[in-house]
Amino acid sequence: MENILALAADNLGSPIILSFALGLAAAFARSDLTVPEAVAKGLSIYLLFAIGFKGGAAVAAHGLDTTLVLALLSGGVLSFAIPFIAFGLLRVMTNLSTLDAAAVAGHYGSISIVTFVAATSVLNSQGIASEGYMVAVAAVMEAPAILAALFLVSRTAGGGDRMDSELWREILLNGSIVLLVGAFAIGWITGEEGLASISSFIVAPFQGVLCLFLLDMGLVAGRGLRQARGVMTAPVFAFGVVMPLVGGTLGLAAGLLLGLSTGGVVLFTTLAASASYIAVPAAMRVALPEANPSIYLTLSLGVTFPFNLTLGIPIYVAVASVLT
Amino acid sequence: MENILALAADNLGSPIILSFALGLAAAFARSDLTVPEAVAKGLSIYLLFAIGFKGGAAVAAHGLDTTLVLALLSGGVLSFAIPFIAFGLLRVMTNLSTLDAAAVAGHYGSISIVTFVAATSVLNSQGIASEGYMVAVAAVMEAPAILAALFLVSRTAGGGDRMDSELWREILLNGSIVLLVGAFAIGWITGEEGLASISSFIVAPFQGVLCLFLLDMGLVAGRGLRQARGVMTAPVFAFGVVMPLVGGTLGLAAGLLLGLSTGGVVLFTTLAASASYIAVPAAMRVALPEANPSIYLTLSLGVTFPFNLTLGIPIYVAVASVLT
Amino acid sequence: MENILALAADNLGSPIILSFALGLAAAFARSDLTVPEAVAKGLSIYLLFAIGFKGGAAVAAHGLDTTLVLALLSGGVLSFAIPFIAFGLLRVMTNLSTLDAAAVAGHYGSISIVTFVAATSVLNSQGIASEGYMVAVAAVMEAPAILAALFLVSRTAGGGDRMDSELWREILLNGSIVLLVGAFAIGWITGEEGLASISSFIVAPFQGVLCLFLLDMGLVAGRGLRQARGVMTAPVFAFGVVMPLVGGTLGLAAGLLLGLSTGGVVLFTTLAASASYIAVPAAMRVALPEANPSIYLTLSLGVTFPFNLTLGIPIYVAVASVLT
Amino acid sequence: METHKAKRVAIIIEAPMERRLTDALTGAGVTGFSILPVLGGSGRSGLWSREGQVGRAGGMIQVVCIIRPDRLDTLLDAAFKVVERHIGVVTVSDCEVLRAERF
Amino acid sequence: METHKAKRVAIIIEAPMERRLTDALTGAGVTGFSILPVLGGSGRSGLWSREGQVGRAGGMIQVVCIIRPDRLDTLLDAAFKVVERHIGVVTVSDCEVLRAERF
Amino acid sequence: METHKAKRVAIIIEAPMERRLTDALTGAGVTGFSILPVLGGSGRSGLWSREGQVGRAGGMIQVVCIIRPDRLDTLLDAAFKVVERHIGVVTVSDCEVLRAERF
Ligand SMILES: Nc1ncnc2c1ncn2[C@@H]1O[C@H](COP(=O)(O)O)[C@@H](O)[C@H]1O
Ligand SMILES: Nc1ncnc2c1ncn2[C@@H]1O[C@H](COP(=O)(O)O)[C@@H](O)[C@H]1O
Ligand SMILES: Nc1ncnc2c1ncn2[C@@H]1O[C@H](COP(=O)(O)O)[C@@H](O)[C@H]1O
Ligand code: NA
Ligand code: NA
Ligand code: NA
Repeated sequence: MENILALAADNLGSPIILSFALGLAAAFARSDLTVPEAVAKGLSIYLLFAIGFKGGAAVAAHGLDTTLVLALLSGGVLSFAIPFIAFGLLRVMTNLSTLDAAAVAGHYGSISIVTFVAATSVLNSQGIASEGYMVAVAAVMEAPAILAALFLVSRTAGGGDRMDSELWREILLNGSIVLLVGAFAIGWITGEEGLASISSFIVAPFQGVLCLFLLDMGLVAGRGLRQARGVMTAPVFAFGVVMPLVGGTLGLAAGLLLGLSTGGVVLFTTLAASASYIAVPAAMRVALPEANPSIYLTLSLGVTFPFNLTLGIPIYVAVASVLT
Repeated sequence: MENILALAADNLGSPIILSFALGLAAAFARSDLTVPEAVAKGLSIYLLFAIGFKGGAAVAAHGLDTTLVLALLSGGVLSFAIPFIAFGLLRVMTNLSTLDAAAVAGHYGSISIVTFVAATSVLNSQGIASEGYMVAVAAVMEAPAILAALFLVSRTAGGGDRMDSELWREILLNGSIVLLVGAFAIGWITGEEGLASISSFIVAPFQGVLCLFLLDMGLVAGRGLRQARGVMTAPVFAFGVVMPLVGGTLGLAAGLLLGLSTGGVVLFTTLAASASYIAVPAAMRVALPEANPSIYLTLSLGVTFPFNLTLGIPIYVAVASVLT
Repeated sequence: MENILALAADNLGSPIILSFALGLAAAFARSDLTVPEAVAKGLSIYLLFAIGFKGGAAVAAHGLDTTLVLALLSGGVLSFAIPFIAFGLLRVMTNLSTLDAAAVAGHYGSISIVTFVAATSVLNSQGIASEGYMVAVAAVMEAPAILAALFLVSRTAGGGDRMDSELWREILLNGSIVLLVGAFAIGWITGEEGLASISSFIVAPFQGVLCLFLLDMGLVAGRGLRQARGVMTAPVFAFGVVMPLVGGTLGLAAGLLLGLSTGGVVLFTTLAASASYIAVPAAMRVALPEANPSIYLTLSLGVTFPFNLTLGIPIYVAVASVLT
Repeated sequence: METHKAKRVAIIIEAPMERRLTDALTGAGVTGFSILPVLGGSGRSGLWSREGQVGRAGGMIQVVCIIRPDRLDTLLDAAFKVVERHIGVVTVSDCEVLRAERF
Repeated sequence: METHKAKRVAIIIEAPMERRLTDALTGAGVTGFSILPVLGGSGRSGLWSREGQVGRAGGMIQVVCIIRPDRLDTLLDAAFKVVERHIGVVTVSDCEVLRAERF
Repeated sequence: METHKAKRVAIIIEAPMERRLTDALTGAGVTGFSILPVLGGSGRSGLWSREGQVGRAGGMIQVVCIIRPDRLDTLLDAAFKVVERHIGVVTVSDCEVLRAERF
């Protein structure tokens, strides 16, 4: 417990979290501070490229774990299974419509890559190692949740033609997945030599870039929260804090069963606990346009993301440290 | 005197100033070289974040001066007082209308953060230390001048309803101030440890980023000068060179009275000598739309900014070195 | 021959080339991965500034070669001469109209600065030195080819009024040339001291930035190739591979005659072998709007650029190493 | 200067639907369209702004299509199928064009 | 396809006035609007271009508002109060909309 | 609110031609225009998108010009000279303006 508090305090006082808090505060105060869309997208391209590349280079350096395939499989299964649990919880805890509940549920099966990045940066600062291929697990977990959400809708709300092959292609080949997996492959192929040649670009300034990116995330999350005051009832809000703990527990269990390293377990927990706010919302606007975007965007970006960033990750680190 | 010349020569031959000159030259030659707006804004977010953070970290490292509060107060007073002097000078030197004169005057009470950044970078290269909290003084000096300008107008040109609470909020919470002060706070809280974790982002590449930013400033200033040939009469032009020396003298006096370090006096002088071209123009477009933006933008960005950058700062450094 | 293969293999496995391949693959798979236009332009401003500055600093460090003027002259002559050869080849090999052939020919006389940058980065990794002023040669080679193309048209397709003084100004003062030459001058003036002050911005992260830029180039080239399937007949395609070898041979000869260093010969060869896809297309849209942009853009960006990047440069390095 | 009557159809729609809409337009025989950015807006589903977005999901774009008047109905039918369940605005106005042979 | 008469009001105004204008529109009962970027332009106050700006002060944006014809006057009155002392252009044109229930 | 009849001319043209067009318009006595970005589009010369460009050559922009009806012909003649050999679209529509003294 002390451990958790110390870690949480440490985490809360890091430039990364404080930058996020600054963004939140600026948005609540209705400052006109904004990060241009193109710059935000540039930063996220940088982060995806760097995190993918470093994961691949780590795999090249430490060799392939025999559990890699099992980890990928478990990731896919978790991503598909979690929405069903989330959907059940939402129907019990809140009075969201079936459609809205299914859309929200889909977000929680999928993952937030920035939460993943923040977790790796906490691991780094604590000197805890992790499996490089967790990046690939993250990529695998992006999409199955969307399928689960559409399945939930077709079962309960009728209409099974919401998914076409075009949408499949869009989901599986969305920019983030392609960049993450591609950079992972490049890192793997070029290995330590490749990493050395570009490390003053993707390693040294990484933490600083993450600060600016989280400043922007804070701005976006804060504006979302301010505008969504109407739809965010207390039970819905509560779901955004409870669900990451539920999902995280499943991820923790999976990580332990797979025999991952402490860092690997933390990352698996974090992935399962995090909720998507890029890939899934876009898919939902195409396939479930009737679902209210304010609800799912605010929940995943305005509630669960900050929760994981501030309290969740330290908890996951502390628990995993005890259990591995 | 020799000292000044040597410093000025050194300064004029630095990559930063030459980048600015390149931008100016490209604009005069009507090259289509442009820095996209989003990139320019991204660079300025970087500069504000870095300068604020480093200021805060310096305060954390060297402790709080007892003069901090007095410096903040003097900054506020100077920012409010300078427009009255500028207004008087303008009425004597030029034949600008009351409205235009008041609008211009407001710009000179406020500050240019890039001029401030350029001064810190000259101080660094000369190994002259300064108080970290001067960043906070800069933030305090942004807004009072706007109030002074509106007061000048309401007194002389009638109509006191130009300022509403909404505009106040916009001015005090404008993005630059929030980011600068917020980064300052983050730097202060996280201290040297925080700085170490992101210094390869905000310290190492700083000078280089400043070059690109000044390249863009040169382009913008040059285009402004080219388009404003009509309105820029000789006396108006002269004001743009005389006023920074007048304002700078006041800043110098204040810095000396406060007993700041040599670097601190230089920065105070620079702040008082510089003129705003971001916060104040935006406020003026809302509150004094009848004032001609070509005049105040060209004066502050096209005349005073280059003057301070090339000759002003070396003068301020030389004078402060002699007097402290 | 072994040498070439080893170099080619090395080159093909570098993060830079793999990033380009990732972009190509993403575009072929119709992923929605894109680099925002503003970010791409920001990256190219960075690359031009860095490469120009480093070239100038190298000249300051190693002194001026007596062959500088001859190299500049030869560059200009080659740039003007190559389009005539390209035009002849096109008339023989393909059935493009006179207009399209002239437009394409113009691109091959001019140069691709990113190919040049990629070649310098291969030279660096092989520890091969080159003349810093080759950057200036690159700048000189941008424009004469456009004149040659318009001459070819006016001779064969009538209408000599396609070129006005305004277009001349636009071509000679286009952003890339101004930035490249300007940064070269700044690097020259500020020398090693200037380079030291910003090297953690323009040297250390250079390779990494180049990766992201080539990722974007891959995306653009891939999308172009996909859309241009119709116009790209086999002979046209073949021209895109044969022409760089022809042009490169001329560049090689010139470099050898001038007595350049091995690296200098490689760069001269690369410049002559590369085709423009920024300056010349823009000029062609103004002066030869009837020529089909899909043909020349796809050829230079979709065929010749990847060819040089992957196979061309290693070949040029190997041949130049043998012959110098 | 001789001008010809035409219709200008402007459709504001969510960015993820862009390709579906333009495919439908092309399918309905439309020979050209332009896509314009939208920075932000407000409607029944609340305020939004492009700078407050992490992903593409929340943004909107505008598709503008100049067509011969007799093609209007085919176009609107095709567009409506895509827009139907989605938020967005479809407007039609009269205009004149130069170089009518292009449409 | 059934369409309904509507008015399209387009207001080009300086960026710092954006919120004041949209607040005024909302106050006048407008149910929706879209904000479009403007890259540059020229008028009585000279040429300007978005890429030649350090701050937001110099840029302009375009607010487009589709409304029912009977609401036009209320809207114009509200808009005029904001635009009055400022530079900028207000145009109104006729158009037709699908899904009139949305306006 | 009193409005006045005007014409709205919108010209979509390649970005490298922007200055030539606006110079021609200014030469024809036009007192103001605005330049709007175009993100992408499709026409006889195929699909294009701003994000898939390395240089400026491939992109297009839209020049919008509000003028008094009696100036239309002069403007169209001037614009046509620039647009003639180039790809692009020219449309004219009726509109009403506030503050007619500005045009
Ligand atoms: N009356 C309108 N005029 C202009 N744009 C509108 C209007 N109504 C809606 N929009 C645009 O369409 C988007 C979605 O509208 P809605 O479906 O009403 O939420 C808004 O965010 C606006 O960008
Ligand atoms: N006649 C016009 N047509 C289109 N846009 C205009 C027109 N006049 C002015 N504008 C736009 O409004 C801005 C301010 O105009 P002005 O108030 O005349 O300086 C210009 O920079 C243009 O972007
Ligand atoms: N019918 C149309 N409606 C709207 N925009 C068009 C139309 N036709 C062409 N365009 C625009 O003009 C560009 C060039 O058209 P084109 O000359 O037909 O290739 C296209 O890429 C579109 O952006
Ligand atoms: Na999850
Ligand atoms: Na000042
Ligand atoms: Na060439």
